Amino acid sequence: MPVSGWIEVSEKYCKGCDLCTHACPQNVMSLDLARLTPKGYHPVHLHAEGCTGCAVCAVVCPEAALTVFRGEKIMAGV
Amino acid sequence: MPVSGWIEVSEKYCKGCDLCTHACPQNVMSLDLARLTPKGYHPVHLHAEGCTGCAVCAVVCPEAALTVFRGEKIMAGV
Amino acid sequence: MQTEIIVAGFGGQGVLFAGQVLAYAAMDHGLHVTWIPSYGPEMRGGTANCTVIIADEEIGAPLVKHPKAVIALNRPSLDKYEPLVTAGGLLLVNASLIDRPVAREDVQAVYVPANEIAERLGDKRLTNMVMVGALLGATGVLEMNAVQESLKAHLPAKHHRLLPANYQALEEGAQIARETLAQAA
Amino acid sequence: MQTEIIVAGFGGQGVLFAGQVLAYAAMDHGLHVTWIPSYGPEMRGGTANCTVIIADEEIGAPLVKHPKAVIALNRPSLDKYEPLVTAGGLLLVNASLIDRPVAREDVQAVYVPANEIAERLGDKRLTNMVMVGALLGATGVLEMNAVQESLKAHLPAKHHRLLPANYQALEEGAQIARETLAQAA
Amino acid sequence: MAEAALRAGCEAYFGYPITPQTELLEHMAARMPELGRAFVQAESEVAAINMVYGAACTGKRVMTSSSSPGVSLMMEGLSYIAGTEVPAVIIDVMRGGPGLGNIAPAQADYHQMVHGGGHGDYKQIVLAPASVQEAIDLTVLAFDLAEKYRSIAVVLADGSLGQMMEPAELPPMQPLKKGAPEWAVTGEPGRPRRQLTSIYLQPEDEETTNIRLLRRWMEIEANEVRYQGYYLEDAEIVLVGFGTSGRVALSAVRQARAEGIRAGLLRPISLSPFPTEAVKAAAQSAKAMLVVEMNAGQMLTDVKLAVQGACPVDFYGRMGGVVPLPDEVLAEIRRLHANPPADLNGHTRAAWLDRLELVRGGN
Amino acid sequence: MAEAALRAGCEAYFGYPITPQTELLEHMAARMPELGRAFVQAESEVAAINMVYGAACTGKRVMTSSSSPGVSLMMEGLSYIAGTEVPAVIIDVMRGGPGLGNIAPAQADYHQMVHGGGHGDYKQIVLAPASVQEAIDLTVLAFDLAEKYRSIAVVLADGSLGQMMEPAELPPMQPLKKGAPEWAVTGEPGRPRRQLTSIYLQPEDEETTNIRLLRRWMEIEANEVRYQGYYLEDAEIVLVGFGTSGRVALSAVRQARAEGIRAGLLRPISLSPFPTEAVKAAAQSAKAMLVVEMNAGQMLTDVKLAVQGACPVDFYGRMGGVVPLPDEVLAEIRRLHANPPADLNGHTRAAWLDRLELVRGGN
Amino acid sequence: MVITDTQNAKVVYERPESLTDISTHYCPGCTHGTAHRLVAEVLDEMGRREHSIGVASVGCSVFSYNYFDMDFVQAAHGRAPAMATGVKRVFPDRTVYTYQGDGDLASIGMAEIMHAAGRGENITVVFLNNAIYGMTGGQMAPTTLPGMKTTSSPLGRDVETQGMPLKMSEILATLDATAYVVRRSLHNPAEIRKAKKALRTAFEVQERGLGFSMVELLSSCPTNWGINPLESLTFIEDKMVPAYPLGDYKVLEAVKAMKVKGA
Amino acid sequence: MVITDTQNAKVVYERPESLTDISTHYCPGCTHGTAHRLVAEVLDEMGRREHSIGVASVGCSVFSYNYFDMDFVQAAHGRAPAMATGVKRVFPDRTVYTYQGDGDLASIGMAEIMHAAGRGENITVVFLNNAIYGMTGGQMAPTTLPGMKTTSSPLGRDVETQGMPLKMSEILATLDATAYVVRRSLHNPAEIRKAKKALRTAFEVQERGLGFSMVELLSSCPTNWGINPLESLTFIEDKMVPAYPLGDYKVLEAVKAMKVKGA
Ligand SMILES: Cc1ncc(C[n+]2csc(CCOP(=O)(O)OP(=O)(O)O)c2C)c(N)n1
Ligand SMILES: Cc1ncc(C[n+]2csc(CCOP(=O)(O)OP(=O)(O)O)c2C)c(N)n1
Ligand code: SF4
Ligand code: SF4
Ligand code: SF4
Ligand code: SF4
Ligand code: SF4
Ligand code: SF4
Ligand SMILES: [Mg+2]
Ligand SMILES: [Mg+2]
Repeated sequence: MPVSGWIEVSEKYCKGCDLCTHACPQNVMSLDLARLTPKGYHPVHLHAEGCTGCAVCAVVCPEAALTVFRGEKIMAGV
Repeated sequence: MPVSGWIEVSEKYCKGCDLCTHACPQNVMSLDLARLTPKGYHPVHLHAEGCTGCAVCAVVCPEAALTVFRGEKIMAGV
Repeated sequence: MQTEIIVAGFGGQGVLFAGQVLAYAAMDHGLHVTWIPSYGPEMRGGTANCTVIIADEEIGAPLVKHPKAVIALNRPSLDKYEPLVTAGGLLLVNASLIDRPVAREDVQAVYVPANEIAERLGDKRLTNMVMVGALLGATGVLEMNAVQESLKAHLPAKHHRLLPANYQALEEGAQIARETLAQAA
Repeated sequence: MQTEIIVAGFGGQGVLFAGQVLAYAAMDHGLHVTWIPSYGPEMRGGTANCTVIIADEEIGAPLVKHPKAVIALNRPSLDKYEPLVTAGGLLLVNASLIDRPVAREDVQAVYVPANEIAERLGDKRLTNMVMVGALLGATGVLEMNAVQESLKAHLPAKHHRLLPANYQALEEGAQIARETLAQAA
Repeated sequence: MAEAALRAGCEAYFGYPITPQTELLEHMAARMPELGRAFVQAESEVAAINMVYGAACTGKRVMTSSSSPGVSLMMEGLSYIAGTEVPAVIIDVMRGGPGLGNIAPAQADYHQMVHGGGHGDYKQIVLAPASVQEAIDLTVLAFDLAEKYRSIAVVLADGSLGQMMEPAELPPMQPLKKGAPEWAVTGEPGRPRRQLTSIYLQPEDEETTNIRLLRRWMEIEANEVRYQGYYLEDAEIVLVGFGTSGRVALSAVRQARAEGIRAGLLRPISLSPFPTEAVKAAAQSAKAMLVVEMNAGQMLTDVKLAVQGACPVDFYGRMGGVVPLPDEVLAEIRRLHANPPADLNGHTRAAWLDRLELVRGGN
Repeated sequence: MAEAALRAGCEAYFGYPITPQTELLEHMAARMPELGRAFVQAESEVAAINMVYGAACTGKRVMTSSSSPGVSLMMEGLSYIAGTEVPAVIIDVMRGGPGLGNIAPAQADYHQMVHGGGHGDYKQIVLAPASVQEAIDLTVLAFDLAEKYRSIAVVLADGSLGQMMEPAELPPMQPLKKGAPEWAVTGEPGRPRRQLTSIYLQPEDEETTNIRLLRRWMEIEANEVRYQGYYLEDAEIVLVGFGTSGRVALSAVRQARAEGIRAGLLRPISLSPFPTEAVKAAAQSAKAMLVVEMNAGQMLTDVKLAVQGACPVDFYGRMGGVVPLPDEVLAEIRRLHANPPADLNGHTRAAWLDRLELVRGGN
Repeated sequence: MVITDTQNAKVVYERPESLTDISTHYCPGCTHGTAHRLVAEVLDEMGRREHSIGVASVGCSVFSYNYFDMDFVQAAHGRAPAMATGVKRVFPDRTVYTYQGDGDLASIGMAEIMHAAGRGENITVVFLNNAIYGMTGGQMAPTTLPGMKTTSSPLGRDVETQGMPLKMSEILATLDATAYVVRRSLHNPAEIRKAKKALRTAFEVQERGLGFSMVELLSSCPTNWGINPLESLTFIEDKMVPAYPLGDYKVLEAVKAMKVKGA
Repeated sequence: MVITDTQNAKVVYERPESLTDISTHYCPGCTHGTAHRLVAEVLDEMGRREHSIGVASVGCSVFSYNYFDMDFVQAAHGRAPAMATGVKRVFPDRTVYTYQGDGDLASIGMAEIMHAAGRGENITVVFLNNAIYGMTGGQMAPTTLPGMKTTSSPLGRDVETQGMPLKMSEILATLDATAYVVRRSLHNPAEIRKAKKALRTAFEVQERGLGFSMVELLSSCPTNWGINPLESLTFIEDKMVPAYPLGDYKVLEAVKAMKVKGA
């Protein structure tokens, strides 16, 4: 099974600077224009599948707003 | 006739530091232990013939206390 | 007659410039005016506010405890200034970022979704002008014309292409204020 | 009883140390004492002086206008302090560098060719001790013994080989003073 | 203020950025080179004041500007400039302190500038504007006075003024002066050498210099006292406040008058020389005085020295960058009016602090 | 003083050479490493005071020493230390100024140290010794007070004391204290982090800090006033002088007493807090007061503030490094005795300068 | 819907312990934050969080003491190295470091950094070079590039009257008492990783008592450069790196011999 | 008796015009005097005496303004380069120079010299390095040699706690805006002649507007070194020159291209 990952974005820290979105090798991140953080920024989110958990986004994030996880992809109904 | 020279020592400036006496290539300078300047130093003087007017003494004198002359040696009765 | 206006919000929301636009307009039209900024506990990304006093006589203190009107661009600003507005005064609320209604009953509240309007007009940075527009719509302290003229006069030339959008922002803000007051009346 | 002594000369003549020797001797022998230096217009090669006050009670001001005794190591010092010594006071003159006599008649003058004596004893730097010796010879403010002991106690160990020459300088200075006073008497 | 300085013929500006006076430096950065005059962003305030010192020695009109922590770094330089008797203009926009504090408006550097923050006995002219117009006018005046008396002239503004916008008129552009004063070190050929120094190794010579400085200062005291009175003729409660607190006091005085309280305001414009005589005169007929400051009572000492017990002197101040509101001052006026104290010596501060904590609690 | 500091448990010394206090630094250079304590010859006084600031934040006993121009360079640092509320000891040996001036003894930095030469409202403890013994004792006391009140404590000596030799006894060597105060930044594991700063960006917070500082200062005022009175019981002419000028005044007072003049002396030891009550009390029974200083009348302001017109206050000072002689002061006492003035407010200085020029002329 | 199996998931990256849970005041995209993160990560990895004393300077990073979860003091503008000297001399076994901007370190603080380095003070200096005075609103710094427009060089830095940029790493490398002086950048993931490694080395140098260490980090200031965060990274790469070449300017033999764990 | 024929005699050397007739306060044999003489000779030869403004510093040379027969100002300790900047910026066509000791320039005045050099300020700095604080009685300077005893390093400079000597010429040479930075010595006639030539070059650099120039001169302090004047020269040669190599540290191409008259 392909290695896969995901991220958690802290809206407390994220300032929507867009640096991670451009750094992500998989191009799966973008600003969530539908949301505003309490400080008035659009936070990032994963807008597509394909996150590998490579943590490049976390390496460039100035706010330490990201937690990166890696795990195996499984299907489940919710 | 051999080139020759002499020096004038200003007692106002000379502090008897002895630097010129050691620098003089002809070894013709020394402190005049018989004299005290108003500041209480023994000034230099020429104690022997042989000054060539090379001005090395003036080059090392920190006090600009020396004037160096060069001229022809002639004899004269006084 | 003296009108005191406080504009308050995050740094970066154009708080100070909003106040300046009002001050310039008053100055250019022969009124006495003072504009004075103050910053919150943080310089970057922190809160900022400014007090504009417009009067027809010499102005003493440039700061007041109880302003006639407050433009609250974010929640902390509303929390801070709601209790301070004079009775009968005006609270202009940026509804895009402030998720609570005004509690006081003795003041006039106007809710403006300023961020949304600004983004719709193409530039988030117009938020402040929407709110200024609302102030003009809600009070007669200055003419819309006067503000537009001084905006033109004091905006650096390189930003002049943004003037139409600014005018539009002012108008939309004013429109909302007028509507609110009409309903209230 | 309080005795004020001023030692004055060029920097480099050991003015301050001369005063210190007196001060230490007084201190070591249970007297009240103050020693205070002051410098002339130049730090290097300029004039320097110090005031030593020795007393049997607590001392107030550490400086006085009219000292009881003055050691003048050079001409400017004599010029400066001659008018100030108290009537009946003492002027110790370094005759090697000072080419004029004392003009006042109401003070006791002692002329000491201190530079010559010092050079004869092998070290120009003993000039100050010759003059201190003269002071001791001329007054009873401190015992010769006391001074020699404290010289030994306070001279850094590496200079101890110079002690005999110092003692000799003190003695020769004292001798001259005693002779002068004897003649005057 | 920057533009006013330019128009007063300032030929060199040396400064280091610090809030709240960066706009001033930035204005100079743009305008001085345009006019072919000298602008140097110094590496520090220490360097800036010493550049000013150097340029001032040439007899040109020169200045620097800074704010509290930066001004503290200039103390050695100011003492040297004073000791060398060369003219220089300093604009000091005070902020909240001590330490790094904050960038809010304050008046807590009164002692530093008025009584001397540098070493040695020296005095400097200190002018305190209360409006943008006055800031402009006093900047021009500062250049004139500095030059006239070979003195340091400080424009001491609180941060409010450094940042306030108000309508004001600028003076016309003055032509640059030609020639140099007879003491100036200019490297001009054909005359005996000139030296400028603050060294007088012989104490007597230094004392002579000190006496010369003092005598000159007495002349300044005689000629250059400036203040503005408001409603003083019949005032029973006399407020004394400078700069922004003077302005706030004015609002409060007007409100008090509206309530029928005979309040008045004396606003010192020259803090140094201090309007001692005027304060004394006002104290004669007053039931009480109230000093209003944005500090813990610094000008208060000068007021008390002037009043010498002639009437009770009370104090109200806000600190740390808080600007007092007219309402607070009005409350103080009402209190003094209702209950004029008999004697306040020595108890002013403790009582004030207690009242202040009430005010703050109620915020 | 250096040895006294060592014995008081000073664990770090940071300083920069300057006459007349180089001996102090040199003593530290030899002794601190011997004792395994920190000695750093800093690159400047600016660096020295900031090293002190850093070390003070750890709660250790630390100090620096300097003289007038060097102390001026410390003003920013002092304001930071005050604003951060950490204890530090400064020895300031004053010399003639302003500017580079000379290295003769002076007292012209009274305002700078007592009223605040740095920016912002802060106060510091200032102790003025008049003898070598007192210099030693006050140095030890300075460490205790600094620590007790988290305050700056300054030993303010005039150059005479910095250079004078007098018999004196040193205190015993204190053991170094163990552990650190609960506010100290020590990088100690296992507890919540600690920060020390002088920033309070919110003016209200800065005001809270200012109030805390002021309240603490009032406590210091209540507990730490120190002075010495001589012959005050029946004194008609009361002299006030500190440090060396106090000592000179004492000689003059004794001479005056010998002449039958009822003179007395009040010698402030703590200049800050100032012995206001004692001065006030002495003024009640005095016909006149005479303030004697080695400056142009700086402590004079504090005396006048205390006296508040209760008796005439006259002044005699020498400046620029000149130490007044007992004879000069005696002449002043005789004058005041023969002709006690009715009121002196405001005219003190001009008359003093005239008299001074006579004295100088007669030199 | 795709759900990731949290049972088998592992945390690849999380916010370092050495950072507090306070959100910074930095402008969006400002790499001051990145530098903070790296320092925090390194101190976490070295287990020095609770043995450290940081010295904050005056500049945008003035509040860094709020963001690092460890003991901190806050210095006067430019004086952090002096303050750090004071701290280190009485607590030699603590990890003492300064965090300074270019105005702070290279302008007003020039004497203090030169002399701390000259004394070989056993401290670590984290030096953020963003070629501008960020906090005060974008004035020229000693590190501003030639021709670069700032609020105090409105026509661009004129090298005739305003001089040439000061290259602090090059300068400090000439001092005999420095142990480790390098320049890194924060403009892309690879450089960020190298920066972290350099910080690790610098702190290890201090740990081993080898003397003065400094890591200069090229950093962005989108706000005062007047471009967006992403363009700012490009600016660093295209403009700053050529003017301030990345590399090792001084590495003592003893440092080279050290085995340091990479990022 | 031998009498020299004064008719045909010519003056080979005389006291330069640029020196006043005031006798210096320097200790006997101190080479501060030598440096003064050289500066005076160069300004005489260039005809700049009456177009110069000197800036005296604080140190033994504090009274240099008394000895140079030209306009002078006197700076605060370490601040001469800032003061010179102030002077030069308003009088760009004057010859402006500072005369500074090593404590003044390399310790307290570090920031000012670095930044004057960094700005490429068109001034000349005469820098007397005698490895000690002369005026205040022989304390350690940043230039004091390792192990050298001074009154503030009584056991000898300990490089562990007191750092390594700062080599100012080497440091300033790294700055992009300096035009001419060299080190010479005053310990024998040949070196003195080279020193003079360097001073001439430095002043010519200023004359031509090429930017910052500095001549560092190794100088003696018999008094505080505790040896006699002659031994002091030997100390310079044997101890100082190896630690502070003589030579040209920065010579712009434009400077090399200049034709400068030798001493
Ligand atoms: C003595 C003093 N002078 C000036 C200032 C104002 N000031 C604060 S930060 C700063 C410059 C900061 O620039 P830098 O160090 O580059 O940090 P950045 O904000 O760019 O990160 C200045 C000049 C001050 N606080 N104190
Ligand atoms: C602010 C300040 N700090 C200290 C001093 C004391 N001081 C005078 S000269 C000097 C050192 C001089 O050494 P250097 O520059 O090497 O000159 P030198 O005497 O050796 O020629 C010092 C520390 C001062 N005058 N001002
Ligand atoms: S972990 Fe890698 S792939 Fe996933 S969002 Fe971050 S950068 Fe993209
Ligand atoms: S880099 Fe960080 S702060 Fe910026 S958008 Fe991404 S998560 Fe948010
Ligand atoms: S001129 Fe030459 S030979 Fe004559 S005394 Fe001088 S050094 Fe000797
Ligand atoms: S070098 Fe000059 S000062 Fe020294 S002894 Fe010779 S002439 Fe005299
Ligand atoms: S101003 Fe610049 S350096 Fe400061 S936080 Fe904003 S982007 Fe960063
Ligand atoms: S102390 Fe040293 S440097 Fe100063 S004049 Fe004497 S020998 Fe020269
Ligand atoms: Mg920066
Ligand atoms: Mg030296």
